[in-house]
Amino acid sequence: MKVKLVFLGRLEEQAGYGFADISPDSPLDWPGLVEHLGSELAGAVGSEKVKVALNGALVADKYAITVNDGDEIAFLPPVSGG
Amino acid sequence: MKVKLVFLGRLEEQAGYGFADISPDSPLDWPGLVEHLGSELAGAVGSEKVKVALNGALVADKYAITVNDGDEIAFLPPVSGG
Amino acid sequence: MSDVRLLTSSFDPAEELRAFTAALPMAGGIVSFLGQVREGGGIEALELRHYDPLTLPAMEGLAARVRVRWQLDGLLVIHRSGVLVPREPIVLVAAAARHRRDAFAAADFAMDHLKSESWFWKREKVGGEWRWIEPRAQDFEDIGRWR
Amino acid sequence: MSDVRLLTSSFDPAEELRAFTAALPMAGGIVSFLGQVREGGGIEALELRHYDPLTLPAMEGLAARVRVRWQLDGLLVIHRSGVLVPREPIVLVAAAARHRRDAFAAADFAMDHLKSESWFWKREKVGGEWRWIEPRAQDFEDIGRWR
Repeated sequence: MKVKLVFLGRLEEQAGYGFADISPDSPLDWPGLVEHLGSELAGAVGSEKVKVALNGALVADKYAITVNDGDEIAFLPPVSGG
Repeated sequence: MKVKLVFLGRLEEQAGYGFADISPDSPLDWPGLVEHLGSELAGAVGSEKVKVALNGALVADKYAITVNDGDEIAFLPPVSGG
Repeated sequence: MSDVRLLTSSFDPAEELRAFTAALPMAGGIVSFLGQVREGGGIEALELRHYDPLTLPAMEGLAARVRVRWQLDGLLVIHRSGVLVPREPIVLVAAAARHRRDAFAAADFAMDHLKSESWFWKREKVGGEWRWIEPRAQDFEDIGRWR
Repeated sequence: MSDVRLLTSSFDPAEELRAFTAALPMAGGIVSFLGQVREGGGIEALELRHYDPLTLPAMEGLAARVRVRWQLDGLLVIHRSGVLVPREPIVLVAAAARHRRDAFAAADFAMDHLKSESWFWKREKVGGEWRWIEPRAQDFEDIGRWR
């Protein structure tokens, strides 16, 4: 299966890219998802301050998501003020 | 001597004119001034709500003014809101 | 920079705002209020009368008070006098500031005081008849917020 | 009438306000906020990034909340995304209402929420280096006023 990851704001800088496709063998839960990220990025997206959108919809509890084939997961750090 | 009277807002309508010159024989105090107005207008300008400017400067206590030759007295009803 | 004007003929609020903004490149935020003669309600015209020796000096005094109270980069106050028809602009206030809150508060304060304390007498023409507009209780409430 | 736009190229705030006002002849008052990229402080450019599936829908949702909360004749919300240079407009909010207080409050509320809750990530270029702009404590205070 194929899953698209999207990194916004400074997470893009940390990831080194804005988008990435991963190809897991089966649906992923949160721990399974972050395993596909480098350890620094995994730590960053794990922060309570980083929100997650699944197929363009904000999820209430990112730790409870299930990611299926064709899904798009966006990692959203706090928005900038000013 | 000559004194110019200016009526603003609805006082102009009550007076029937916006400006008037009066020619008193000697300096006027407040009662002397209002004697030059018709009784309806005298009542209207006597209201606490009507302010007075002497030569373009708002006076703190209109009842205490003295009007001299060449002065301009403006009668200012409450300004409109909205 | 304060720009305070009492005009006896029509003005273009969009162009005034453009010029005001262009002159203040260091301001992050500009809040403006535009009041226009409303269309509808049978109002054919609005007349604003002023008293030359008092009206503009009082507007300038208000602008000075606003500048003391908030940190602004610029303040614009334009008010019409004379006879206006529906859709014509009556008043434009704009406050430019580094901080958004200052710009909002300054424009809001300036409008409350222009409406309730400045030396304008207004009448409106409805069905061919002119009638004077009285002070409104709302305006005194608005101004009371700043005391 | 609500007009909510997310733009990726520059716009002319004066013309937008002119068109907005012309379309609302029954509104007595129009309050606007214009945010522009400040000149000075060594800032060479500002970049706003957004996330397509969320950013515009959230702006539209905010506009709907504003319309429920205040009696408005019209609401305009324009926000830029992309790379901007000093003096370029970032955001324009305008609220038209019969009553001045509604227009001020609606524009103020919309700006506080656009600043602190809308899905934009900003970075600025200073001395050739890009740096991300973090959330500001002031923005949370601003938004707290409405709760």
